[in-house]
Amino acid sequence: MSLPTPPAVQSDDGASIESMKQVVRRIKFESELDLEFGERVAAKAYGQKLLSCIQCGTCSATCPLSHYMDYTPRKIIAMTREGFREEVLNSLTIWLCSSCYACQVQCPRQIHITDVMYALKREAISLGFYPRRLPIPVLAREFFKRVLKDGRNTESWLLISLYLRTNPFRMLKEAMLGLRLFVRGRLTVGRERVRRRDQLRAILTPERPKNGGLVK
Amino acid sequence: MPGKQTNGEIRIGFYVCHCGHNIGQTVDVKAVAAYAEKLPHVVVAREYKYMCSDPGQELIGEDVRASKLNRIIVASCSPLLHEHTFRTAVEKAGLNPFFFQMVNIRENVSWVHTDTAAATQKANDLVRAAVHRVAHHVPLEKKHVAIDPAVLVVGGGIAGIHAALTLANAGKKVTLVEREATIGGHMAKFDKTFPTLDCAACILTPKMSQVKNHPNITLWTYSEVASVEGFVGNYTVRVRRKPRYINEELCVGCMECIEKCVYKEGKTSDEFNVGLSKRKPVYIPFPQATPQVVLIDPEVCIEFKSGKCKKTCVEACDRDAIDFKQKETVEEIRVGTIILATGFKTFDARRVPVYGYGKYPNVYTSLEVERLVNASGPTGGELILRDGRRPKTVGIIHCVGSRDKNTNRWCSRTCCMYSLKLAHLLKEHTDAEVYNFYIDIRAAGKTYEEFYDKLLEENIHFIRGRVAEVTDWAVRPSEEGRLVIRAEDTMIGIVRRVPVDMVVLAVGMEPQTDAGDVRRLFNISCSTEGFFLERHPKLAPVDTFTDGIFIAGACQGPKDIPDSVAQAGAAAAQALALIDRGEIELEPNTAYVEAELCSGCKTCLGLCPYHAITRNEELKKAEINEALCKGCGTCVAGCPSGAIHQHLFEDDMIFSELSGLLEPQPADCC
Amino acid sequence: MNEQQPQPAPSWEPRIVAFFCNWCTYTAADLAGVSRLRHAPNARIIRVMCSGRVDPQFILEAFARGADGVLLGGCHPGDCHYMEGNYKTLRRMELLKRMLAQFGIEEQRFRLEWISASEGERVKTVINEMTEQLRTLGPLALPRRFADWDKELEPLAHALASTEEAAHA
Amino acid sequence: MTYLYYPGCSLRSTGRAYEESLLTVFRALEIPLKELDDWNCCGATSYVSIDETDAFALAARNLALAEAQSSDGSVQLIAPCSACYLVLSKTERYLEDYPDVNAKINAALDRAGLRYHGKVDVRHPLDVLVNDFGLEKIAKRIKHPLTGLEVACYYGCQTVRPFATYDHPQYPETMDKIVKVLGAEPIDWPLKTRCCGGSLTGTIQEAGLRLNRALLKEAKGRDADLVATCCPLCQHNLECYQPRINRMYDEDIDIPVAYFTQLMGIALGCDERELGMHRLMKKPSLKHIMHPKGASANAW
Repeated sequence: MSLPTPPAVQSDDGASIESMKQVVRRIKFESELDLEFGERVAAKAYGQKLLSCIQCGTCSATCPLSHYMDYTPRKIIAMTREGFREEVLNSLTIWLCSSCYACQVQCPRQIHITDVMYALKREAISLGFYPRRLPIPVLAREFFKRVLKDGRNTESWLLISLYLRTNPFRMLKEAMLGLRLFVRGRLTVGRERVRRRDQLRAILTPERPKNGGLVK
Repeated sequence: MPGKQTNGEIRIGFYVCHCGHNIGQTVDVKAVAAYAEKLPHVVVAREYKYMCSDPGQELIGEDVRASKLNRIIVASCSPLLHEHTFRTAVEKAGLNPFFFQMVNIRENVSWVHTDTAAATQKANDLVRAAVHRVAHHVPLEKKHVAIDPAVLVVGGGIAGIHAALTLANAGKKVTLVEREATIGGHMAKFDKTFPTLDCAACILTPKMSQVKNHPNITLWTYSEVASVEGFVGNYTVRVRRKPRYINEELCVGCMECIEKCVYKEGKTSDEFNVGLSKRKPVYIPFPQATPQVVLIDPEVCIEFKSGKCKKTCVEACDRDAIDFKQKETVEEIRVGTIILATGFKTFDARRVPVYGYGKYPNVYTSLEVERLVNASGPTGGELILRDGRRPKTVGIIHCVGSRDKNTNRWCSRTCCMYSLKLAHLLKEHTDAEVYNFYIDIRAAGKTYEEFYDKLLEENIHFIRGRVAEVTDWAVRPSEEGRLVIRAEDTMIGIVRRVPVDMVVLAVGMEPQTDAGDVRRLFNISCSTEGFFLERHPKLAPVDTFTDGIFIAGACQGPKDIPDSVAQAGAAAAQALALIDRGEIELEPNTAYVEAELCSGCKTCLGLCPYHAITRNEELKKAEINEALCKGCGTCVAGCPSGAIHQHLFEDDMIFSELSGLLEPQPADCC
Repeated sequence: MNEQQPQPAPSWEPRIVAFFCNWCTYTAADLAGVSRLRHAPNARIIRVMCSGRVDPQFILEAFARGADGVLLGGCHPGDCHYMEGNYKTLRRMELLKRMLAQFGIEEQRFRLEWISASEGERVKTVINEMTEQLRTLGPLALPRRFADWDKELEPLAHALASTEEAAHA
Repeated sequence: MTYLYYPGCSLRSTGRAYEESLLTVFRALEIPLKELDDWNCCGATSYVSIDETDAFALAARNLALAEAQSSDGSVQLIAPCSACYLVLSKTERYLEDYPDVNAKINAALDRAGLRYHGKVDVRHPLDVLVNDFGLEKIAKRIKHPLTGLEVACYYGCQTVRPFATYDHPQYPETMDKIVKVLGAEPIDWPLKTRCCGGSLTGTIQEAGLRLNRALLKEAKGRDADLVATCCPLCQHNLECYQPRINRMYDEDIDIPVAYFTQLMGIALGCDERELGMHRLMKKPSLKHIMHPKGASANAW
C-alpha cells in the first residue's frame, strides 16, 4: 500500500506530491449530515471538550503526520462536530494518527484529540469504512486476535499475519531485515503466553457487538 | 414615622416576580402565588411581570393601604441585587423597611434548575420559610456613618493617575501610593498607542507631572500599603516607605551621582527596559521618572556590600541628598474611601517553551519590543536584534498565554491591537515582511477595525492559525540559521513553515503575582482567574463587596488604556458620590446583649475580631459597642447562655425559616 | 456519567439545608445562577452574614425537622469578610461532627465547605455530590424516627400510668 | 522498597537488548526489581482501536496483579516500553478520573476474581533512576565516563506525554541529565519528542520512513555520535530502517542507535554482552572515548 495522493502539498522534508487536476462538485446539503455525530463522538472521547474547539489549528501544526493527511486534524474535528460522518470515517487522517499525543498536550482547549481519533477508528472498523488492504486496521485486528488468544503478542507472528493479509510481496521486501533481526536474537519464534488465560477470557467482553457503539 | 408598628396581627403581602421569562420559564409562578395565598397570615398574594419596575413597587404601596398589610415578601432575584430596592418601596408604603423578606427564586432556582415541578416545589419551600420568618421581624432603625473625605489611591499606572487627578481636581485630598520608584506603570514603557499611534510618553508624562505638582495629591512612590483597618468612611492605612537612600526633599534629579558612580558601566539588568539594557547601582528608572529622584540599589551598591566604596556619588551631589543610613518608615493615614488600581503583569513566555523564549535570543516578548522600537529605549529606537542583526522577516505570535486552558483561559483583549500596532511599527522601522499568526482578530473598539484595515492595506501578512512551535530546525537551505515558525494556515488548510529573523510573542495580561495578598489586605474578592472581583459584572463594575473600596484598570481584568481611564474616572466618581453624600447607611444587623441572660463568662470577648465587646466589670455583664460591631454574628452563635442576639438574624428568625423549609412531608409521618 | 442510585421510595428526594455566608458562598451561588450552572434542586439556602453566625443548634434543628443533609458554606480560611469568623466556625463544627457521629448520623450528612465568591462551579459540584451521596445513604427521616420511638414508648407509658393508677387505688 | 517490573511484549523480542541492559543496570545500581508474575500485553495503541473497554480491562488486569503481588502501600510498577507506560498510566488515570470507566472495568475484573483499588504508580525507568535513585548516586558509580561522546537524546512521544508528570511533554531533560552524568554531552535539538511514526513503518511505510529520516538527519546534522532512546519501537525504527532510508531518499545516514540503559551500563562498567550490545545493528565505537590514554580496554 503506498500513500494516496493528497492535493499539492509539500512536506517538511521537501517531498512534493503531484496535484490533482479535476473539476469536483463540492456542496453539502444539511440533509446529508449526521447532526448528532459530533455529540456522540464527544461523549466517547471523554467530556464534551471536542465541542469547545476554536479551530486554531495547533493540532495540525504540531502533528508530525498532518502533511500526509487528506484532512488536517483540525478539519476532522470541525467535520465531526458538524456531522460530516462519512467523510470523517473514510478519511485517511484517522489511520495516519500514530497516537503521539503532540496535539493533545498543546491543544488550548484540552481536547482529547487522540481519544477522538481512537473513537473514530473504532467506528470506522466496526462499520467497515476503511479502505481495503489498508494495513492499519488489519494490524489492529490481528493484534487484537493474537492478544485475545495468548494474552501476549509475539511480534514476528504479528508481522507475518499482517503481511499475509495485506500485501504478501511486502514479506519478501522485509525478509532481509527479518534475517538481520533474527541473527541478533531480536525476532523470537517461540510464542509468549499468559498462564491464566481463563482470567483474560473472563475479563474481555464475552460477546462482541458488531460496532463500537457509536451508531445506534 | 415608620418603625412604629408592633408585632400585633400579622398581615402578609406576598409578591412573586416573573422577571420576564427568567423565572417564569422554569418556575410555575402562578402556582407559587396560589400556594402562598393559602399559607397562614398571607392576606394578599400576587404575581407580576417585573416586581422591580415602578408599577411593581407601587403595587406594594397600594396593597399596604388597601389591605392593611404589615409584612411584605417578594420572591424574585437575589437580595444582593434588589433587597435595597424593595426595602425602599416598603418604606415608601409607610412600613418599617425591615418588615420585609426577600426570596431568591431566580439565581437560586430558575437559573440553575430545569425541571419545572422540582423548581416550583423548591420555590414553594423557600416562600414558606419566608412566611414563617417574616412574622418574627421587628422594626429597626437604620445606621449611618460619616465618610472621611480623604482618598487613598493604590497604584500609579494610568488608571491610578487618572483617578487621583479626577479626585484632586474635585478638591479632595488624595494619597497616591506606588510600589515602584516612579509612577507611570506599563504605559510609560510603551512606544506608541493604538489605534491613533500617538506617543505614549507625550500623553502620559504631562499627567505624571500634574500628579507630582497637584496641591491636593500626596505622592508616595517606592511605598507599599502595609495594613488596612476600619470600615467604609473610616479607614486607617499604614504605608511602608522603602528607603531610596536618597533624601527625596533634597534631590533635584540632576543625575550627577549616576554619572560619577564608581561603576563606569551599568551591570544590573534594567527593570524599566525589561532587561534589554544595564543600569548602575544608583539610577533613575527613566529620564521623565516622577518624582525625578534617583535611588540606590543596596543589592549591588559597593558601599552596602563592603562598606569600602570611594563614594564618588556623595562627592558629586552638591545637595548632600545621598543618605546611606536611611531607614524604612511607616506612615499612618486616615481615609474614607480607597481606589485600587494595582494593574497587571505580563505573561511569562517561558511557560510556553515551544515558542523558544529564553532559548533563542531573537525571540522577544511584546513588552521588550515596545522598548526596542522606543526612541528612548536601549537601542535608541534602532531595531537591532540580540545577535546584532536587523530583521528582514518578523513573525508575531498572538495569544501567548491567552485563550489557552493550559496557561490562562481568558482573552487578554489588548494583544490583537498591540500586535497590529507593533506590526505597523516594525514595518515602518525596518521595512521587514511581517507575519501575524492569530486565532481571531479582536478589534472591537472605536476605530480599531479601521486600524486593522489599514494594516491589511500595508500588506502585513495575516495567517489564521495558532503557532505550534518555533525552532531552529531547518529542512530547507532558506531556513538555515533562522527561526522557523510552524502553524496551520487554517484559511487555506495547509501547514506552513515560515522562516523569520525575529519572533515577537504577544504575551497576555495576568493578575499581579501578589494580587492575592493585596486582596486579603483590603478584604475584597478575586475572580477564579485572580483578578479583583467587581460587585456586579454589569451594574457595579468598579465597586467591590467591601463598601468604600473601588477598583479601576487592569487589576479587575485585562483592559486597554481607554478602558482603564474610563474605569478610573468611574471609580473616582463613585468615591466622590460617597464623599459628597457625607455619610453612608449601614445594615442594622449588629449584635446586642440581653443583660438579664448574660452570665459574664467572657466567652464572647475573644470571638470578636473588632474588639467591639467589653465586659462591664461593675455589672459583670458583656456590652457591645454598636459602632464597632460589623454584624457577623459569631458571638451570637458562641454565647453559651443565649444572651447575645443579632438584629435581622435573630435565632427565632432562623429557626422559623427552618421550620418553614422543612414542613413535614408525607414521608416524615407514619 | 453519574449513574442513578436505586431510590428507597419512588417519591423520595434528599432534602439539604444549606447555610451560606453572605459574602462568599451565597455570592458564589448567585454566580452559579448568573452562569446558569444547572444542578440538583435538592438544596434550600438560608443566608447568614457569616458562617460564624451558624449555631450548631441550627444544624441539629435542621436534622430534627427532617433534613437529610446540612451544608455549611463559608469563605476560604484567611478570606473571611469578618477576618476570622470562619475559623470559629471550623472549631465549632469539628466538635459538632464528633457529636453527630455519636448520634449515629453519617458523616456525609453534614458538610462544611469553603467556597469563595468566584467559585460558582464549586457550588454546583458540592450540591450535586452531596445529593448523590445522600441518595445512596437514603432518608435520615428523624421526625418519623421520633414518632416511632414515641410509639415504642407508648405501651411503657401506659404501663407506667396504670401502675401509678394502681398505686393510687 | 521493591519495584515491580512490567517488561511488555517488545522487550521479549525486538527490544531484548533494552530488557537485558535495564536489568543489568538496575543490578549494578542495586535497585531491587521483581518481574510482575503472569503479566499480559498492555494492548498498545492497536487494541483501543477495536474496543476501548476491553483495552482498559486488559491493561487493568496488570494493575490488579501488581497490587496483589506487592505488600507496599503504593505499588511502584516500572514499564520501560513507551506504549506500555502510556497505556498503563492512561488506564490508571482514567480509572481514577471517570467513574463510568471505573465501574465497567472493575466489573470486568470481577468476572476474573480480580479487583483494582487504585494503588499502583506506573513509572518509567527514566523517572525512577533520576527522581528516586538520584543522579548523584549514579555519578558515584561511574567507572568509564563517556567523555566526548555527543548524544542525541530521543524520547519519542509516549514516555513524556500526555500522562507523564516527571518531565515536560515537549522539552524533557531527564535523559539528558543522565547522559551528562555519564560524562557524555547531550546535544540540544528540537526533535527529541517528535514522533518516529510508531508502527507506521510497518503499515504506511513511506510516511513512517520520512519521519525517521527527518530525525536521523537532524541528529547527524548536529554532529551527534549516537542516538539514545528509551523505547523499543523508536530504537527499532531509527536503527533498522537506515539502509532503506538511504536507498529511498539518497541519504548517507549511518548513526548508531542505542538504549540509554546500554550507555549507562557501559559507563557503569557492566559486561557488554549482558547489555545486549551484540544485538545492535551498528555498535557505537566508544573505544577512543572511553580510554583516551590507552588504558586497558577489556570491555571493548
